[in-house]
Amino acid sequence: MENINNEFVLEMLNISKEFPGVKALSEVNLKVKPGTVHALMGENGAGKSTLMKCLFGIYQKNSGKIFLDSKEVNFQNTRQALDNGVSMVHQELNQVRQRNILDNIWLGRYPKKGLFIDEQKMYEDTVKIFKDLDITVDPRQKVGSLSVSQMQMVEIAKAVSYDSKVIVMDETTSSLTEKEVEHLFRIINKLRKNNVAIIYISHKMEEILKISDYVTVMRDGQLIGTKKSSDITIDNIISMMVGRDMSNRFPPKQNHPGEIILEVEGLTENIKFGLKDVSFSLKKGEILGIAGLVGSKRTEIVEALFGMRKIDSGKVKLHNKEIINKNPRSAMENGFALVTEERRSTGIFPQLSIEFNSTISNMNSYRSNLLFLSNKKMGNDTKWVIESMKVKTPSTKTPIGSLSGGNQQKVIIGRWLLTNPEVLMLDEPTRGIDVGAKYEIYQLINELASKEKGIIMISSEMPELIGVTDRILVMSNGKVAGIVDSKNTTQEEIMKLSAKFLEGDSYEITS
Amino acid sequence: SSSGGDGSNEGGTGDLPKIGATIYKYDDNFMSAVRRELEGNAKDKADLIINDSQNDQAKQLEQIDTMIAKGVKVLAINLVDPKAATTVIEKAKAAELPVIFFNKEPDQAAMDSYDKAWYVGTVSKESGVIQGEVIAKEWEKNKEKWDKNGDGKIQYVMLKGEPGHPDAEARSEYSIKTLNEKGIKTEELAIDTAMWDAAKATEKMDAWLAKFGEKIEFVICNNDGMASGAVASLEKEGYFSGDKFMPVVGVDAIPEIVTLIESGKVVGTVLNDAVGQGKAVIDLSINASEGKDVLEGTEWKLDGKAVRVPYVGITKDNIDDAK
Amino acid sequence: MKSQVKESLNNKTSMKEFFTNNAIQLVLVALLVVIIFIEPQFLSINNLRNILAQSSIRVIIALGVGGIIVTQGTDLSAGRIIGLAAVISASLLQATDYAYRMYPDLQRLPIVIPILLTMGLCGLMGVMNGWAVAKLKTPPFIATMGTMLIAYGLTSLYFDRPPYGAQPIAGLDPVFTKLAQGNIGTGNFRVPYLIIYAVMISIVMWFVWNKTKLGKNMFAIGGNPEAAEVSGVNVARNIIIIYLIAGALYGLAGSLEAARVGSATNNTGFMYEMDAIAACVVGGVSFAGGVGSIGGIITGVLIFQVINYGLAFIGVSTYLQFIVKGIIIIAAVALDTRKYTKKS
Amino acid sequence: MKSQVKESLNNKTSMKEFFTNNAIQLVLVALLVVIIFIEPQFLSINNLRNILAQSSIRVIIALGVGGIIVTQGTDLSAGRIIGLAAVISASLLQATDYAYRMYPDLQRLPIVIPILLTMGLCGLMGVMNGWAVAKLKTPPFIATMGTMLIAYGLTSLYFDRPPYGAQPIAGLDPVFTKLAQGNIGTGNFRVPYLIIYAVMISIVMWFVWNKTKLGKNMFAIGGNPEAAEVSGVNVARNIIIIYLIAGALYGLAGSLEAARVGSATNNTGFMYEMDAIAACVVGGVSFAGGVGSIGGIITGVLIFQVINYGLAFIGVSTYLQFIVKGIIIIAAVALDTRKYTKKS
Ligand SMILES: Nc1ncnc2c1ncn2[C@@H]1O[C@H](COP(=O)(O)OP(=O)(O)OP(=O)(O)O)[C@@H](O)[C@H]1O
Ligand SMILES: Nc1ncnc2c1ncn2[C@@H]1O[C@H](COP(=O)(O)OP(=O)(O)OP(=O)(O)O)[C@@H](O)[C@H]1O
Ligand SMILES: OC[C@H]1O[C@@H](O)[C@H](O)[C@@H](O)[C@H]1O
Ligand SMILES: [Mg+2]
Ligand SMILES: [Mg+2]
Repeated sequence: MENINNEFVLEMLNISKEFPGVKALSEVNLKVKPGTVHALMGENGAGKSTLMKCLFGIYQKNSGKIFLDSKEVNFQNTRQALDNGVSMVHQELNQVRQRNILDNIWLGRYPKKGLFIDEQKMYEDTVKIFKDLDITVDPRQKVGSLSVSQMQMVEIAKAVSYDSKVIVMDETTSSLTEKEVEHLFRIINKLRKNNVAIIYISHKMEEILKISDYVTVMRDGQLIGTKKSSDITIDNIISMMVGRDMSNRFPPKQNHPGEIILEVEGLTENIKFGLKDVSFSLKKGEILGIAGLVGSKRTEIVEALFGMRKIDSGKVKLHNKEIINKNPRSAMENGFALVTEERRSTGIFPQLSIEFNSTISNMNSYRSNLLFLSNKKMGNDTKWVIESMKVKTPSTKTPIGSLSGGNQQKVIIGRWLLTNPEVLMLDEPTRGIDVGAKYEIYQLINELASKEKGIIMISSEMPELIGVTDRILVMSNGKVAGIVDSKNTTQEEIMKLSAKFLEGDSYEITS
Repeated sequence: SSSGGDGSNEGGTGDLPKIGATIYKYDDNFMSAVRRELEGNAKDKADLIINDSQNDQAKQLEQIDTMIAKGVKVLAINLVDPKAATTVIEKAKAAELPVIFFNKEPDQAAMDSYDKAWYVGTVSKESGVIQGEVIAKEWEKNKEKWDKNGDGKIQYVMLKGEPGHPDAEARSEYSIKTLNEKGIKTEELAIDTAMWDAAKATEKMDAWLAKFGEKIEFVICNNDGMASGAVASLEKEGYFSGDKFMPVVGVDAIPEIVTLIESGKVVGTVLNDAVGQGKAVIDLSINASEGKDVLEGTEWKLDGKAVRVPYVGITKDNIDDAK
Repeated sequence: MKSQVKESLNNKTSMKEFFTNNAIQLVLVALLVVIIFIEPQFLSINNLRNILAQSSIRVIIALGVGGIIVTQGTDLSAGRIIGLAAVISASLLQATDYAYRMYPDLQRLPIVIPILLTMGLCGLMGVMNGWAVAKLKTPPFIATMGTMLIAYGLTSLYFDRPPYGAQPIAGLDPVFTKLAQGNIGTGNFRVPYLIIYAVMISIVMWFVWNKTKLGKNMFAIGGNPEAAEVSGVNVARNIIIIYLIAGALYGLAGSLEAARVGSATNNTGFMYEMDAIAACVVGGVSFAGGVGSIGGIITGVLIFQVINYGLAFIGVSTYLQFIVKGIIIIAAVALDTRKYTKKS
Repeated sequence: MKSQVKESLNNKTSMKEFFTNNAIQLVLVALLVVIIFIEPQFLSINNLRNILAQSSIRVIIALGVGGIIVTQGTDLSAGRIIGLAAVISASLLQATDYAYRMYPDLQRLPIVIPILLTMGLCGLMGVMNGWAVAKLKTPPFIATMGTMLIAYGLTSLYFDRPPYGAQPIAGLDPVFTKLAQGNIGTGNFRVPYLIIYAVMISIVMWFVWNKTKLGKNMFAIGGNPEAAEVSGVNVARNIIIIYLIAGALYGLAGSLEAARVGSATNNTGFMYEMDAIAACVVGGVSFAGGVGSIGGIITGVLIFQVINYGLAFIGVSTYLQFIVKGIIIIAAVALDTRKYTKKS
């Protein structure tokens, strides 16, 4: 082995880590220079988060060495990591939602004045940090009342505020808008100038080359290689990740929209803050995208259609017959399915098995006789989900909570495909999912559309919307700003429509 | 043999008759006194196993199963629920063991169903009757002062034990009945359960004092624990200092109340004779275990199949009987 | 991936895994071994039968409570509902020749009628719990504490009535007491009926938990109530049914308890819920919801019963029994919990 | 967004919000109004004083349990630890002229010594709980159930000893009983010392919960233990301290309880934890953790005490009291819970 070189602020050498039944990391090397952004790439379950958790003292590595500023370290807990200049923004938001922003940011290092906490200092320091980072939320707000992207920004601010040498950002941008991503990049550039090393994990290809100096790619717990970002292309990265060439990010479209199956007229929900007079239609075999800024009430549309929200007025017609989905059950009976946006809170049953998570919405079809469910049928369907969605799991009995985020998402999509819906609604289905898996999901969506299903897909990634859908409905502040043809639209047009009804920009919304 | 603290078998006592006993509840002040007597009397004469049935009849039956499995020669049972005697007898019969019930009396029919069953103890009703007699005696002596409203009636509040508990029901009923039979009129201002518990009694008494104040002429308690709780409440309100006074009675004659009677804060109680009951139980058990006549070599007399140990009313006059 | 899976199934790992996954069963075995070591006499069919018979009614209760805990609930009312069942079924099943009958003129009833009646009534109390939890959104602790108080009040009102007032309800129909006290077979080869009931109900409940939609829904609700709702589970209805089943099981347990003891009072069943909840938790049912198994619950009940019976059998003094029991429980669960927390 | 927020603060909404956010306080007021309506006599300084005094020790206990619940824990051992404290401090503070002293030769002690001693000892029991929860990872229900049994065993061993065996430890030093039974001021204007202690401890605990690192950590641990852990909070140590404080509060409560009642037995404190936990939950402390307030807990205790005292004062018959109490508790909490469930 070479001598330790001062060139790197962080060196992780031959790191291995095993979970029961899974070898998550084998002999991985990662060397990071100060003042650089080092992207860490890999498919879902490749071991990116695990590697970072080994660094941060959340997991204990089985073997290997870690050097920080040429000194060997082996953090037993996160306290030690933080004290030694390593901080981390976690993939799964780790916040105390019941408490306010101040309490969250200073958690673990509250400033004291005598016996008591110095709330004044907490507040002032926070304001300073927020100002520095151009964050505009009130630090006294409860974290639970923030939007996901605001929470994310608070987490970033917190990680930055440790004045660390190394900051890990694990899929920090998965729920940020393009604007907020730009904001984050400004922050990152500032940090880079201050000689901070940033380890940046993301599945968004465009971002990687834009922000990073180096790229390290992992596959199946192994190191594939580290490259200078200026020397490679997205296609290089993808083929390193998936181990083969992928010529296209989007599969060729083969669906043919037919007659109208679903009509929504004047859908209004919670008039002041919710949906206002939303109308659109969906055809058989059509993929309808929904675009809009965060907070533009895209989620509300699908939740209202799925019976999760009380509709104040408006009609929903399925095959020309008016229907009312008063709860998810009646929605399912009417042939609707919804893959929700927040996987952790409304998607997975973390302690329960892949099999359970795959089959729970489809129990009625597993009755072998009047009473009992058939293990065989459930097993077969689970196998179908694992195979067709290419879920990486040691077994069908593995608790879904121990899968990587992307693989969890695939199981949830599989769950809903099993119900054989007529209208499948997907809310940010590819958030946090690797390119290979994304491709697979696009393919699945395409196949379903070719089988005459109607599909509604919400996404914040415009290339994806444009590449996959037939038409795109653009939401702005709870209203439909327009419906455009995917073939003939541009990102600019969608952006413009998204801003159509924004307050301040427009006088149209007075009540 | 069994020594202080808690009774259980110890090694090296192979020859002594093995007695399997249960106490319905170790927390019961009076039964703890009986338990001490059992232990004291068994010393060097028997190998005594005692169980705490924790006021749960089902648990007691399980303990009996365990003791039978351990090979005891006689059962000495303080039932939780007096009507469960039949089930105990079934078990004793099946194991061919004699059984001495004590303190809680089984039905006559149950006793008659097994020739090897005897009873040692009192009658619940009697404690109520004697409490009534104590109240009557003290009331007649102090009527002028205590009948605050001068109507000749006793306006009383009653702190009841656990509802449904045979002792609680009998004492509540017969204390008043006895007074009335003696021609003393009574008026119930309030009755409520304090579950035999001093702390709960204090709080109920707080509320009654706030509501009725000097209208209360007598505080009748189903046991001494609650009487002492009532006294604590009364003291807070300034009773027992100067000439502010309230007559309180209990049942059990536990040491705490004996002192309170001496200091004049409680007017009387009813002595449950722990010494007598404890000795009788061991005497009968040893005889039964050896297949002898249960009374052989003892001073006890049988009333049918029962040895009756009487209750005694206690006031300042005969306080030494309770010590 | 495949090869990794195979790799991990080598002998060493699987042995270790077996031990950690079945820790609580092993704790039970270890307990038995220690007791037998101290008191070799303990090893007898008679003791085994006693322990199993004593566990039977507790298993029935714990199976009811267990389902509720799986849904992130709890049930403080179990004991008092059992008391209600015991008092009512006893009052309807007093032998016709018994002198102090609550209903002196009541005809002799076939025993199934009062048992089914109390099961229904207690099921209704369960529905009340479930409704308060699922519809009123009262935390289960409070909802069932309320029901506990109400059940006790009702039991006492029913119990403490003319002609005999608050007297234990006894003199039960021998057919009824036989139901709980009787055996199949004789001598050393007899098997108490109670054990048979417990086994039967465990089997039924095993099917309900593992092979029915209700069971799956129960785990879904416990695992993530919001996800269950979104997955089309009628959360409220399923919760109410789970509490209903628990109530019916308490009803059965209460009737059996009256028959086993031969009498009933308003105090029957007091605090039984604590034993049941504890047995469930020891048996691996988690308050966080979504986790638990019938086998675990049975093991939990047996552990408690072995401790109770074993300590008494060895002759540990009463007060010391509490202390030893406390230590064993903590130690057993701490050992078992290791399987979740191995910081690997 | 800003303007929407402002909009929502118009009068109508804020009235409604006030009502939903303070529902539990309003329930308390409503209860008082109903009782006064039924029995106008109830409206008196004397009753108010009684209720507050009776609530005082309960508040101290509930403040201990409350912190534990905030950390997603529970404490079944509270009552038995209180019993331990009561028995020990009573045994060390019997009047020297009392005939049945546990330590006949013991000198008269300054009352602070036994009180601090029991607080320390009970704090240690608390540490045992906390250690089992935080280090052994035993579920709090089991850890504290174990400690409950151990505490009861110890109390009984201590209590049931020669020369007098298991008899209430009474004849307490008047200075000691005065501590709990005495008042500041006289006549209608007197304030029981107990109330003053409760107020003082509430204030201290308010500062601990809201103004100290420990308090903030407590909420963080309860709200999201992983977040606390990855932010570098020493979760185990904080949990142990929370249980320690609770234990010390039980110690104090136990001594005061002995002084208030004038005697102590090994049964003192039995089931007090249930009242305390219930009061916390009624007062808005959530078993899910991370949520709770000192004010809420005090309100919860007062609600229970107003119900208890009020029903006894009105003269509702015993059995009916249970039923009415059950209904009120469910109704009160159901009303209060509405604030969490509006999905808008
Ligand atoms: N706590 C755990 N217990 C068991 N297995 C785990 C655990 N954490 C991770 N794994 C497994 O380790 C592997 C790597 O997971 P990891 O979360 O590091 O993936 P990732 O590269 O971050 O993926 P993603 O992009 O989806 O976040 C996966 O197979 C996962 O199932
Ligand atoms: N009435 C409201 N009060 C408070 N916060 C709100 C309200 N409506 C929306 N928000 C916040 O704004 C965020 C985004 O809102 P919403 O889910 O409607 O937007 P969306 O367009 O569906 O966004 P996404 O693409 O993230 O799903 C939510 O996380 C929510 O916290
Ligand atoms: O069941 C408990 C009660 O038993 C009675 O016999 C006794 O007199 C009471 O003091 C009380 O202890
Ligand atoms: Mg990851
Ligand atoms: Mg008069």
